[in-house]
Amino acid sequence: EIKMAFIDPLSGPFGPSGEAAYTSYLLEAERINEAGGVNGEMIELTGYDNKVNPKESLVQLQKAIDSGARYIFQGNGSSVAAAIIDAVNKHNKRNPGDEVLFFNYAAVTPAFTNESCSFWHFRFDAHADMKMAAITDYIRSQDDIKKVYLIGQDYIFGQAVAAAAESQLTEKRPDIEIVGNELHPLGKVKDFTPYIQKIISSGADAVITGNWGADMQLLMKAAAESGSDIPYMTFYGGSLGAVSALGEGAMDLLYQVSEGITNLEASDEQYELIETYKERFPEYDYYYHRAHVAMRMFKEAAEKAGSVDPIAVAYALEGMVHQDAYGPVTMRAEDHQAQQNLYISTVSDDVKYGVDNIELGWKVVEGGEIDASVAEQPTTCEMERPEKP
Amino acid sequence: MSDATQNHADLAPSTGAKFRQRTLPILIFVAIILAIPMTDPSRTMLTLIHQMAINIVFALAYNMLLGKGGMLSFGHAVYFGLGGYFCMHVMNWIEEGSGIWGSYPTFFLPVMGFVAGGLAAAVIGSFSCRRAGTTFAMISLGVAELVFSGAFMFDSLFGGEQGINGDRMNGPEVFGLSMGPMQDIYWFMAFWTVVGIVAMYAFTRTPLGRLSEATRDNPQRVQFIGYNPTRVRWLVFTISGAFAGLAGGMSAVNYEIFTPEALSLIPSGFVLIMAYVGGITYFAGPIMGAILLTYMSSMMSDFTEAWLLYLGLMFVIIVMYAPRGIAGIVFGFWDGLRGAQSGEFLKRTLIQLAGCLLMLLGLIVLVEVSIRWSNGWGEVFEPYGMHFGHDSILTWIVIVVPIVAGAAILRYLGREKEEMPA
Amino acid sequence: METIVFALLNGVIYGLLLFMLSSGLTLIFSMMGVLNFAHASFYMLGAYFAFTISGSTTFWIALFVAPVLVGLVGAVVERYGLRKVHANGHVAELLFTFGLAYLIEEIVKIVYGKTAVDYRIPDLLNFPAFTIYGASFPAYRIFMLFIAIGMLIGLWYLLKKTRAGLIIQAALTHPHMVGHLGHNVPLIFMTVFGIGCAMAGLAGVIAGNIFVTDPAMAVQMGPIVFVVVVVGGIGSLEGAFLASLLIGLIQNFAVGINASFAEIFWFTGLSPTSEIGDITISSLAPVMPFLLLVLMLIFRPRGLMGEQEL
Amino acid sequence: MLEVKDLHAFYGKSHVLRGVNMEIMPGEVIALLGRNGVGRSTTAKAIMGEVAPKGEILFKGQPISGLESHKISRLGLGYVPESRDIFPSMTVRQNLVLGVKDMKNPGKYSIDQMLDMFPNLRARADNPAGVLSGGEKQMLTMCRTLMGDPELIIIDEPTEGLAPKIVQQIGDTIAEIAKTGVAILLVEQKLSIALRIANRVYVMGHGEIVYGGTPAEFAEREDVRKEWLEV
Amino acid sequence: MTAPALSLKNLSKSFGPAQIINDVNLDIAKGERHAIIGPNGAGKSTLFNLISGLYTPTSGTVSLNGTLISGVPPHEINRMGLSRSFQVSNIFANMTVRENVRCGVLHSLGQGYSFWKSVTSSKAVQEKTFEVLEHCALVDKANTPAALLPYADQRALEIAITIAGGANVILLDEPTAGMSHSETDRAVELIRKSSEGKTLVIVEHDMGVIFDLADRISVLVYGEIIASAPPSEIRGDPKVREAYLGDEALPEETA
Ligand SMILES: Nc1ncnc2c1ncn2[C@@H]1O[C@H](COP(=O)(O)OP(=O)(O)OP(=O)(O)O)[C@@H](O)[C@H]1O
Ligand SMILES: Nc1ncnc2c1ncn2[C@@H]1O[C@H](COP(=O)(O)OP(=O)(O)OP(=O)(O)O)[C@@H](O)[C@H]1O
Ligand SMILES: CC(C)C[C@H](N)C(=O)O
Ligand SMILES: [Mg+2]
Ligand SMILES: [Mg+2]
Repeated sequence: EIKMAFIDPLSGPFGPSGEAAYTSYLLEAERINEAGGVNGEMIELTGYDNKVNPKESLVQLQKAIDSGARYIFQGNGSSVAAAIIDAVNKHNKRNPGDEVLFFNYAAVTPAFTNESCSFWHFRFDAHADMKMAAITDYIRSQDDIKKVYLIGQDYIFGQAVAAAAESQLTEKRPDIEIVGNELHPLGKVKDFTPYIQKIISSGADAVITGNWGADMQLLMKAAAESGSDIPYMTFYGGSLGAVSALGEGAMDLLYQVSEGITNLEASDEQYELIETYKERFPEYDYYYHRAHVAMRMFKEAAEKAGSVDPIAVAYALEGMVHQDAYGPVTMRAEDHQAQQNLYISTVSDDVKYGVDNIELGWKVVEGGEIDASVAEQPTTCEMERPEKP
Repeated sequence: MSDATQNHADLAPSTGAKFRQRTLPILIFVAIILAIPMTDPSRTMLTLIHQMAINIVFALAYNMLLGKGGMLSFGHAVYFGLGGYFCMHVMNWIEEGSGIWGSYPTFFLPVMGFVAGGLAAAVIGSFSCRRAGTTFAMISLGVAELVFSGAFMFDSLFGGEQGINGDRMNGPEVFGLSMGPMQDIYWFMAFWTVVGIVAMYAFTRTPLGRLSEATRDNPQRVQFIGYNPTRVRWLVFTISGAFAGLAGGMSAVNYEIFTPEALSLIPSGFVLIMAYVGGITYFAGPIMGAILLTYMSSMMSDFTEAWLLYLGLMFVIIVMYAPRGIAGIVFGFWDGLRGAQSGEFLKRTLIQLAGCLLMLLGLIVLVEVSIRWSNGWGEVFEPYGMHFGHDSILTWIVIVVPIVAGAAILRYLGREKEEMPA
Repeated sequence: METIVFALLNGVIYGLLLFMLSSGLTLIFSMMGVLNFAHASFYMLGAYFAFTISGSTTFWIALFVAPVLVGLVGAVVERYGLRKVHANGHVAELLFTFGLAYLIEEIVKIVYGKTAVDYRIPDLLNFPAFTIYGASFPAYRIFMLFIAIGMLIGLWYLLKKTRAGLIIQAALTHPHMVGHLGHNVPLIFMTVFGIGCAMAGLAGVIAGNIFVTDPAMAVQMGPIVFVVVVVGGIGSLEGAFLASLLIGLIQNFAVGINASFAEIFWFTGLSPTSEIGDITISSLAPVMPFLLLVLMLIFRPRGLMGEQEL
Repeated sequence: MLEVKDLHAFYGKSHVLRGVNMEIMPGEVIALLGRNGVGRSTTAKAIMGEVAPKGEILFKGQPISGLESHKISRLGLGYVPESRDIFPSMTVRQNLVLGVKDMKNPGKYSIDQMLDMFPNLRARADNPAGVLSGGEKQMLTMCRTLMGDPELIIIDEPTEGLAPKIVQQIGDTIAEIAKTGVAILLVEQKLSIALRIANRVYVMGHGEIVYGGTPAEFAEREDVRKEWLEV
Repeated sequence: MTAPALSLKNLSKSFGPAQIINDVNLDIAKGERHAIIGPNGAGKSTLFNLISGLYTPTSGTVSLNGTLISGVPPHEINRMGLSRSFQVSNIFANMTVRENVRCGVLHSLGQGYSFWKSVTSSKAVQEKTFEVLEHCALVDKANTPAALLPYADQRALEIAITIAGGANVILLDEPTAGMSHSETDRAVELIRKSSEGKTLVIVEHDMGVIFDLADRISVLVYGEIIASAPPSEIRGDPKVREAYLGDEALPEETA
């Protein structure tokens, strides 16, 4: 039996974000178990609610480790991820032989695979600089965008997004004016109307935001109410409820960059997975594709290493290429950052799968397919590695 | 009329009684602490014990205010948090080795928490303690919210969302403890818990400790025996804040992280509940409360999602029916057993207990069944191999019958008591 | 100019919402002396009840039925809970309601789940009332404005003009005497508590769909309601009204101002990259109400219009 | 009309009433005399349900012991407490309105009648009651009780702390009320008034009734006066 | 001549529009036993509150042994040697009798606000506490929680706390209110004993107690002192008779 811990918000304003991912992990774990497990061992996944609070996450991490978990999944919030990376580093140093690995599926602050990279940390999502590169490349081709407004959550991830946007825009489109750069508290704003009014009066032609979860949904709700028709270039427009908040207005106004969307051409197997997911968890949509990827890559690595020992698995993961539904995923050995295709999509009513239980769904925009090699960014990581078993 | 042979020494408790009431509990406590490592506790157990240790000190510090001083605070976590934050900074200074900090042992970090918590409380108390009662409570609420929201503005002090983290394994070692593994932390926790308990118990026996009780009961009269109630409150508040800071320091070492949430209303409310559930009129009450609630919050949360509901329920029931808390129930039971009609008492208590347990049983089934039903993932409540589906009649019988039966028993007992001669 | 207009509009509307929420608390507090910590929980119940009712019927039915239900819950709480602890003094009452807030939140989580429910604005009011500086203003917010004003008038009439109001006021200071005059004081208290809760419930019905209806909404609104009641002055309806508007405006003006300390206090040579210099007025918005509360309690504990100290 | 049998009452542990027995007939004026602190006010409070009574209290043959105050009051018992308890921030008129138990079904007095009876009050009908003089407050309290149409009024120390001239006036008022057929239990210390208007007197000592008789009989009993009344 | 123990000069107090104390002038000499009588609501307790610092005068001054004390906070006035009791028992209900008295003793023995030493460490405190308890005949009940005391003992404890600090000016507000005959006698004895060599100001409605104890009596009516004289004169004063005593029979001149 392999104990794994999923530490993310399972209640509160970000509860849906955590739960949507948790359900994906649960489903994938079930499927792996049904197919005979990993090296014959069954996966036992337990969810721990951390309320997006780093301190609480460490309490939960401690509990998870105490109960025997050696693999930790977390993604919602770079603030939490930073704390977990630090705690895992310390734990592994203090408890040789009892190491744990941290599989990060969504906390995308670039630093985690750059200056503060760690052997114990693997990231399965493209980081903020990579995603921003995709967005800014797209903006480069949109000549009518002259003024851009940046809005984000006030913590390392939001700050990283703002910094990336600023530097990449000045490089790629020096003519663009950044007319606003606003950071608001994480998960505390209930009514974004004042922010939207600020955006409207700034005369922006586009908004870039890394908001996620409730902060994304409420931002869209306020935008819809204020009747604003400014396009939103987002990381997480796919957050539960964002599309339905905008309704028809979302079409060609809401954009997101992600590692894959349900409406991409894919194998029947993938379609079957999407449909099974929706059936099991009708409140959510199949969104966290990378959760499935992470699980599958773990299985492959464990089988390659012939063991479920964390160090062995970690070494096996390094450099591994996994052939996936939306293209190959490579776990770069230098910094443990997954390299994969990225897609820019917008909302459309002409789709196979809708989201939020309405007719609208995501559709890739023209030229919105970014190959993994294009999305790739250099790293500054200098990793300390333990002895190979 | 007074007996001529009596003198003041006779009025004080006898040495035997003193030993029984004061020294013995502490000795037993120390013995337990020494015995625990011999049982080779699991990691889970140690994690739990450490958390209890922190909460015991924090709850006792809080009860200095609420129980002894009569000051209801909704923001005591501010001092816990500020003490803890300061310790996190010191921990990082120790790591950098800057100035004298390089030679400061991590083991003594709680002293820094004590100082920082005390200072913060002294400053904030200098205006909030001018008022008592509800006004004081409201100020504490306001201050807590203010400090909490303000914390997000000063990232270099509070670290924003992410908080401040550090590594406790730096600085000189004392008592041969590297402070890395949990076993080392156990001794650290044991040491500071004993220090905290003994110091706070000693405080209740000082003139100021007594005056704080006097001020709680009757601030007006205190003025007319020559003391300034504001000053008394302020001093008690400061000392209580300092001990809260001590607990914060213990927490800093244990978790090696502090986030602004530590300053918020949630931990403040939790400490209030710990102290009150344990029993604010007894010194040992908050200790019991801290142990029980820490256990509940970390263990019960594994068994049931609804543990907060049980917690809230327990709190409300205690406010309504047992305002002296668990300690009151325990000591009341003890006194009853030693009282004249102990047989009668025992019988009554047992029946009462049976009534309560019956109601609890029904309630638990109700809550557990509904929580699974509401999650909608098709889970079913299956304790001990039984099966309680929300759609089976049996389930509802198991819910309703014990509740009604329990209520009837308690009602009957209540009636009987009224009819007993006063 | 745009900033000022937006801040004014949003401030007034948010302020009125605060008033709806706090008027019930003011009522309960001034009539019964109970500082109801669970008040915002009744607000939450209002929103959830409305969500359920409007799901199976319409918003308009929910608008009337949900507050009544919340009021009934409140009355039951008073009758079987609060009345028991009343004898143990105000602190016991306060702690009781404090525990109650936990309970309600957990029960809501069990019944409705831990995440937000999709409680929406009724279609009938889901259109922009007018457009100003390119931003449209939803009709629903205007509707809310009228409800709040209606509530102010109704409450004021109840308190100042009816015999029931007289009895309630008399019962606060002389409960025994009022009893001796043949009025059923416990029943009155229960009614008052019920009405206070129903008003919180109404606020929930109205606001739950503008904001978010989730189990955290009570905790989020709880402290701010106390700020309103205390700043306004205990038991003063007018005070609560003023304080609500004041807080609504302060917060919304703050959000609209991007200036940082370094810009405002440029003459002190504060560096814009320093931690203090970097603080913007808009980031101060969440702190303002509590600053106001603390200052008020220290310097003028009876609040803006209160007659007695807390 | 009112029968009290073996009434006991406690404040915490102190046993204040130790078996009070008395009886009041319709229309009677009874004076309850006794020194400070013997428990006269407590007797009144126990009857009115403000202090938990032990023992039997029958009003018009119906047991009222243990009922809530408002129910007792609705049976037709009025009470003017020692502390008077006017509602100071309300006007005189509003105070009177509060005396009415049921607006749909008011008693035999209207506010106007009351104000006619007491011209002093009419002059101040719209002033806050808090500014009234002690004597006026006392009158207001009695009027307020009358508005509730009681059949028996218990009046506790109406003349306490009032100047002798006003004491006289209050005495007259009570006599006036008695004439309308309302029974009165008057708790008093001032013998002069009590003896002037009472049909019967009870003397209380140490939580018990130690003497009962008509004013004329009582006048003869020098011994009772010496032992139980004089300071 | 030494300054009077207490001296009130043009003292007035109003609450809003209501003038409760109206231009009171009164000197009380050292060692005197002074009684204040007057109808309910005359302002006697208010006067005590003004002297002891609970209220600040609207105008006028109070001096204690020649030092101005109006505006000084109560605890400081107490430290200057003035102590008072309350009309309604005002004791520390949750503490035992001994602890109540000990609290009263602490300050006078220099215990300050210390939190570094135990209350039981000072022998002087223990001894003084015992002495006061004995004096007030409360030794038997020393370990009883104050709330459980019978009423009369609570009043005695009220006096005990008041005298425990060793103040030399003592104000007692209706110390015998609600007591029975024999209890009253006992209380009077206690008061007489405790006030020996000290200045006593007492408010009472019990004329027996007043005429028994007082060297001088002031009559306060509606905030004004209408007479201030030895008992024998008060007895015959028609003004006093009209305003307060009424027809009440007064105790015999010689006790
Ligand atoms: N609330 C109370 N708590 C404790 N004891 C009380 C209370 N009220 C009254 N007592 C005591 O009970 C006894 C009887 O009081 P009661 O008020 O009935 O006396 P009374 O005969 O009306 O005298 P008075 O002239 O003072 O009005 C007194 O000793 C009094 O001190
Ligand atoms: N804080 C206050 N605010 C307003 N009025 C007050 C206050 N304190 C006392 N009074 C009023 O002052 C007057 C005098 O009260 P005080 O208590 O001094 O009377 P007293 O002479 O002690 O009477 P008693 O003999 O009944 O004790 C009363 O009318 C009272 O209502
Ligand atoms: C769940 C994610 C949206 C988290 C976010 N990308 C972060 O790094 O904080
Ligand atoms: Mg009386
Ligand atoms: Mg008085």
